Amino acid sequence: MVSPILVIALSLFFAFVIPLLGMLSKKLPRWVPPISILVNLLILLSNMDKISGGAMLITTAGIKPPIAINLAIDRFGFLFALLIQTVGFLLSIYYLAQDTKDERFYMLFLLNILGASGIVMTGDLFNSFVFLEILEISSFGLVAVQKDKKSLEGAFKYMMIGAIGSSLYLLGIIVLYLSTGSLNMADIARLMPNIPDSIKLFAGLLFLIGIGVEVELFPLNAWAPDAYEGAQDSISTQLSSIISKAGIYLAARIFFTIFNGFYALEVVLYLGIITFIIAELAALMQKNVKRMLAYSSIGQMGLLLFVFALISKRADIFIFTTIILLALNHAFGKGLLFLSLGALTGGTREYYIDSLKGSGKSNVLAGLLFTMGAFTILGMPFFFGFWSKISALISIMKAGYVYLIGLVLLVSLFEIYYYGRVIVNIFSGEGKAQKTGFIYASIMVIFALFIIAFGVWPHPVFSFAHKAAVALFERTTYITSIMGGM
Amino acid sequence: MTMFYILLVFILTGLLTLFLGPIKVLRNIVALLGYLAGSALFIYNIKPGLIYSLNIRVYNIHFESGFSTVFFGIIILAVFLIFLLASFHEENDGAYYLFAFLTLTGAIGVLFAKDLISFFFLFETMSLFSFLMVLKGKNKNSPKSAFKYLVWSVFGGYAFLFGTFLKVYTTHSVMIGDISFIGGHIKLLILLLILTPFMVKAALMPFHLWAPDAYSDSKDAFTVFFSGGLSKIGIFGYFIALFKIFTEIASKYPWFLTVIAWLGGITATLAGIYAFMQDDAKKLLAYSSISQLGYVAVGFGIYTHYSVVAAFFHALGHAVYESLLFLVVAGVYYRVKTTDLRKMGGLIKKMPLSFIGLLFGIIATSGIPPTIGFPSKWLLYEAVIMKGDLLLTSLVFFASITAFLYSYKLVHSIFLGKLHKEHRDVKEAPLGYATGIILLLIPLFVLGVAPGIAVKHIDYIIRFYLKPELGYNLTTMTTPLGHVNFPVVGIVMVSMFVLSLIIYFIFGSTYKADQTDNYTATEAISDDFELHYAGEFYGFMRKAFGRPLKWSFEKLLNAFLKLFAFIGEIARGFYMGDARVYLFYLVLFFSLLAYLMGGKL
Amino acid sequence: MSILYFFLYLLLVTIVGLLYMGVARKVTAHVQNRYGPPIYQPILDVLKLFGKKDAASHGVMHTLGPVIAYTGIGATLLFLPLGNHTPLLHFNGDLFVVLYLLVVGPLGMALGAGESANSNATIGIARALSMMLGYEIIFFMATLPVFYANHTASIYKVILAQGTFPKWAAIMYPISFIAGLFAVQGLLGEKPFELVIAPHEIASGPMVEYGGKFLGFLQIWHAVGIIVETGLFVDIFFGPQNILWFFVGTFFVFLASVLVNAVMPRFRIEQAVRFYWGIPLLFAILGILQVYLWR
Amino acid sequence: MKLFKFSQSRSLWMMHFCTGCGAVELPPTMTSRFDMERFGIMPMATPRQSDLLLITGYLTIKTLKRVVRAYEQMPTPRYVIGFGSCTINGGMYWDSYNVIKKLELYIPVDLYINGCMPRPEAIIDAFLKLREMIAKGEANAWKKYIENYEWYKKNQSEVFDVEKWSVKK
Amino acid sequence: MNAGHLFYGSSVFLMVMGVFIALTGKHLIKILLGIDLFDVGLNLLIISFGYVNGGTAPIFSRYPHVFKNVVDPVPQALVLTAIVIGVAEIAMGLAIVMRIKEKFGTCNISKLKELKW
Repeated sequence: MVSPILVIALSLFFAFVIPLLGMLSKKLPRWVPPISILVNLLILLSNMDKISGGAMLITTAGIKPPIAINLAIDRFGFLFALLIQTVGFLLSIYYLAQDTKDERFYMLFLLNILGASGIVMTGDLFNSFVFLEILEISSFGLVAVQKDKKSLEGAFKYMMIGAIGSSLYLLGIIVLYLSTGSLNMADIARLMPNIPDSIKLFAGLLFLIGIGVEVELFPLNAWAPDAYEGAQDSISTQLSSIISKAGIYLAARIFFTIFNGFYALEVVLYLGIITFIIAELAALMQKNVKRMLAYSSIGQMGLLLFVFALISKRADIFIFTTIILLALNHAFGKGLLFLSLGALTGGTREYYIDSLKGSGKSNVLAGLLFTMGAFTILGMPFFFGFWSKISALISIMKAGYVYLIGLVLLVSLFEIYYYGRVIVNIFSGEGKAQKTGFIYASIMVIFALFIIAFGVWPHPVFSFAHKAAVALFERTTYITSIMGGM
Repeated sequence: MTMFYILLVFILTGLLTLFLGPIKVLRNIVALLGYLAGSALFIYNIKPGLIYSLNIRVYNIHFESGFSTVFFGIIILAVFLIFLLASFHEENDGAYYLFAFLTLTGAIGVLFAKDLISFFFLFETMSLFSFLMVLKGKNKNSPKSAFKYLVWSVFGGYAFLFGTFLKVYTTHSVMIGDISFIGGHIKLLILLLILTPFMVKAALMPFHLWAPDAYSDSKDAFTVFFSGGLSKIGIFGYFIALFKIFTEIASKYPWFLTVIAWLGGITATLAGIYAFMQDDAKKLLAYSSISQLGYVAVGFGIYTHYSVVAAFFHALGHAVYESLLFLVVAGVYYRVKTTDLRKMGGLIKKMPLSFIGLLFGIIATSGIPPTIGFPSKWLLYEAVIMKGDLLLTSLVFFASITAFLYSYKLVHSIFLGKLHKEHRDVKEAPLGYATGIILLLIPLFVLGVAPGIAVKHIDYIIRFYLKPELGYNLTTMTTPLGHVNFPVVGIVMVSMFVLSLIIYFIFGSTYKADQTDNYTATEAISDDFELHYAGEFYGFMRKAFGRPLKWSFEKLLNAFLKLFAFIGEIARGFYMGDARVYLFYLVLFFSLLAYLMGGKL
Repeated sequence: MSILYFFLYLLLVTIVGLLYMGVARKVTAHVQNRYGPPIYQPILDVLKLFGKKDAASHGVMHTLGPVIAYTGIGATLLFLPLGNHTPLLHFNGDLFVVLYLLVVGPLGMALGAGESANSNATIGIARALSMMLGYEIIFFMATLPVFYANHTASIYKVILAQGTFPKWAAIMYPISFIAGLFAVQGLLGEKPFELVIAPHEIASGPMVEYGGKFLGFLQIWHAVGIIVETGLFVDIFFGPQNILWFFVGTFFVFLASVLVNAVMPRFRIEQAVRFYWGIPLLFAILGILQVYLWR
Repeated sequence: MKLFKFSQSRSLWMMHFCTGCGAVELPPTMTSRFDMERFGIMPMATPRQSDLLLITGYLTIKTLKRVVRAYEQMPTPRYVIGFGSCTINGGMYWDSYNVIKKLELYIPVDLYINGCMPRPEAIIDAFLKLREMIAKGEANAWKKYIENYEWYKKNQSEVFDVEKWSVKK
Repeated sequence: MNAGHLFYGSSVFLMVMGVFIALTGKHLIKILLGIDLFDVGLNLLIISFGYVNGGTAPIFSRYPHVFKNVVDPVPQALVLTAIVIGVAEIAMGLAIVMRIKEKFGTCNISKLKELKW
């Protein structure tokens, strides 16, 4: 067994090493992220069987909680960590094949992965803020890394909203700290019943905004399309597959484990469905495919949050299983979409639907992969999305909002419309021939394989997700496993 | 378990052709063998009453086979064979067979499904891969048509899903089972929603908009299966929805059935009218297919033993002759590379077998005895009159007259008239098409003379749900209104034909005239003179119909879509592009929530 | 024996039909203040045509077209009760069998005419088929109430049910009867619905390429067609109780049609079709409403 | 056979090739005043259906082509009646460069009606005469055309392009 | 009104000012300053939460009586981190602004309209 804390420590170390290596050689730094993330993955996997029931507690400086910072990994967090590291690893391989970049890019990338992993592994509220900030700041950098007008503008907008949002998040932490005297998540969760309602409400509001920015909740998500569109394709993948997933984890942890579904969840319920509808409507007539994908991404997050918030209506493990399935589907599906879109454009950054005409014919692989990505997001059978979509609908039904299924399906029909339009466009007419590099292609194929393999045989993912959902659902087990028997 | 294996065989065949088949011959052989294996499994092992469940963690897949499974399964498999035969001559690649076999998997799987989620899964599989098949298409318009098809079929699928969830919510059972005991009108909503995808698949107006384009723009061989085979799933769905899911529809909501019947009648009529206005063979056939499927809806809407038998039989007939027609057109396209009716003509001398196929195809489409088209139409009329809806009868009759119009236009424009000069060296359609044509001609006549073979099976399917009233044996049918002995009709016709031939041969002699030897007000015409009247065929009917012909569901739908687009534009306006505005949203949101919570703070 | 019987039966009806045509010519001549040909003239015409030495054929379908046409009408005849008399009595003369067999003839001719590659022929066919959208539907709607009221689809049973004079469907359902009369005019292809032949416009339409024995076939086809078409109408609306009354009935229906023909100009095709969708359709629908109200 | 002969004589369907001034005489012949239908004579629309080709007046070269074509399209037995002086000798167009003078050179003629123009009575008289000839088996001009095909073609080729205008057999 | 209230009030005022500047400022640097102001206000607020009137530093000593009135150390520790993070954020922001100035040739935020709708 290797302590998972090394995941963070090693990443930080490697991130620090990168600029130094950059002084030695231009080529060396790009090898650092894959190695680092691979090591991380191995560390995580070696801990796989250690995690059962509640959370696995990794203390720092040997002090038991609630005092001192510590990591608390339960299956839910573990799953997200695994997801983040896997996607991160694939992306790092992808960057190997890219043109030589500033070595600081690799540092930012590694920090980004580190931030996301830290968020899902930490058991300390303030620590999560720190990781959130690492995540955000590195994201600003990553979005801007293209250094052209669009990416810079997107980065700045993201920064403006992100900075204010995370500050409010910090304020929420402080409010909780003042009323409980603790920063440990489990401890706060334990003490939650003692806190007066008004404080809870206020803290909940602050968290809602802080996390809402991250998970692209409706009025706070205005930065998202701009940042997605401005960023380069792989970064967009990262935004949707890693960063927003970390946000989802945080939302689940804070609103469910800590607040135990108090008030804020109901707001999330309404905002989630509104986000879903507005984003899909906005995507409906969008001519810029990348921006369209961004809206779609927001919409999926909205649906995810909506399903998540249903827990306040009916306590059911299945709802959590569903959000995990949705998150996985979105991570891989949207990642595949952004990457294959990049392949279709051939790096020209011309995302308009007309300029993509016929690109699927000249680059068949990318066209097919784009189609697969779209299908999984649309929830077509034989793709993983089918199961997540059905699960989402079952969750909605279980919570008693059976007529909302109709609404969700109607809005999904918009998805069919705009994705179908793009698919049809890329397969009609004659396009310029572009080649996709072997590594690039194989990364996308791996994404697609995940989607198809688990679409055909979803059994393993189901059981894995179910276990993770149980870990999230049984918050008392989580608390006791960290705080010791009470 | 066999049911599962059958599906597996089809999927594996598809994958094999994808990976193993860089050589066309190999691919074709693998496809044929896989198909034969699967269908042999089906025919020998699938008996009514098999049950199989498979647990994939949260969902259980339930399979069950009934009489309807066997009936529709055999139709679909048979049409698929025709499709395969035609495919040998199509431009195909690995993905072609993969998509085709997965479509088949979905179609056969739907017949097995016992619970609604598996049903949806397999139904969507079918829709999805047939969409990809259309997307591969044959011309520039294919992607657009495919898109239309996708949107419509997904629309249907989602409606089905919504209905499924409503059903599960109200009855706590995901199985295909009765909902008529549910209180309130929600059961009607469920029925309507569950029926929607089938109305889409069976192209019932106003859900038909995808069909003409998708049929005409998909690969010719695939259209055979698309129209002949896949639309049967729609019919199967009617059966599921009206008999298995809402068993008491006739007593609870008789008007709903009337609406279906009338929609069917309107579909049959309007599609017939559109059909004879088309100038493209495949479009024409597409509308003809829609029109014929309208009769089936009428049969289900009448909801008596007679009418439902008629509907099933008509579905069977539709599979036979519509496949035949599409197959012939595919063969013709293979040779002359066009489906534009205005650019063909006089091919009868070059492609006699195709002509015979098309001729009997249209005879059956028009419902003339002694072909397969007649028993169902006869029975349907009797059923509608017995129901007492004379106006509907008239409407259906009108539709069947339109069948004569478009049938004639088709056969005339392709095979009759003057041969085009560039088609002088055209040969008969190749072996695959020819075999298919001959194979299809057999049931076309056999079932037309002895409909009892099929009616017996149909009766098994529905006698459980409706009081068996129709009297039949192998060759006759009896209703309270009348009685028909089909072979007698056939024999009378054949003997009359022989008699006429005798008269013909007794008198005089004939000589063979060249096509330029024509009455052209005694003008001399050369070989390349365009004598063929094919453009604006029935053009005068445009005047006869006048303005109403310009009305279309499509325009209505487009107006509706514009509304959504408008809303979409408004929604998009939220993302202004100015960062300060975004910040303002945040602040506003914060203030708003704070204000709302103000009381509680 | 029965084959011989069928043959004679067919021959008889053919000859009667030809005589009807002769009468029509005679009557038309008198209306036009002419003397006119002898009544047996069409028989001579047919004999002459069959006696022609050679006729141009454009191919197999062109040859078979008239043959099929006669096949169709002959088969129809065998299913149609002439009064209470029918050669295939056990069949009871089902309406739909008759209606569908009735189409075989025109279809056969259409196929034959189509192969000739003559635009006039095809235009004629197109018109004929389009006209069916007009008169067939009206005819069908007009007869429906009768069948519906008697709860049968058998023409024979309808005849039996009508019995003697006051129970004639023509009197019981006068509105439908009028609609039916409109339809018969189109069914017979007489003016003002003579657009299929239209000799001065499209050179006798489908028949343009037919000469010699083909034309002979078409003549006897038309002759039997007259009996079958008017006979169907008479059977349904007058219920003739024996074969004599049947012929009397058909004769007068045909005579009425011929008289109208003699004084009428010709519609354009779209006018003809629209005409049927106007007043006759209204009558037909009113007839259907009537039967609903009566029951 | 006799019956056929009789019916052929009693039923003459004519194709009146109305190129010349003689066409004016046909309407009174057909209509109530003279009513040729009482003899079983009817106008027909196409050569395929007709037994009798009625050349009503002068024939220019341009129309002769068409006449020949029409004649060849008629089924046998077929008859030709030359109507008016022009068909016999060119009539008043005797010196026209563009009018054929002698119809017999190009197609076989059964009967001529002379006069300019012949009255309806004359026409009906000609028909009755033809009827008699047919009944007796004398109207066999059509056989001449088949027998002397080459000769007729040679004559025709002197005035127009035979290749183009004759019917391909 | 005690000192705590004053602290709270002024730091909240700082935060509001920061947001106000960020909302109304046209210049990118100005906006960044607004955000920074917001951060500073927040940090002050956090510190004042932990402030105890007349308290002493939270240092372990051998005089336990002093321990009764110590200032909460945790907020100060947090603020320390927060300041660092804020600095990083502003640094990143300034870097982006530099690039924007290079590319757009302006620092006016209302000119940043490449991405919209």
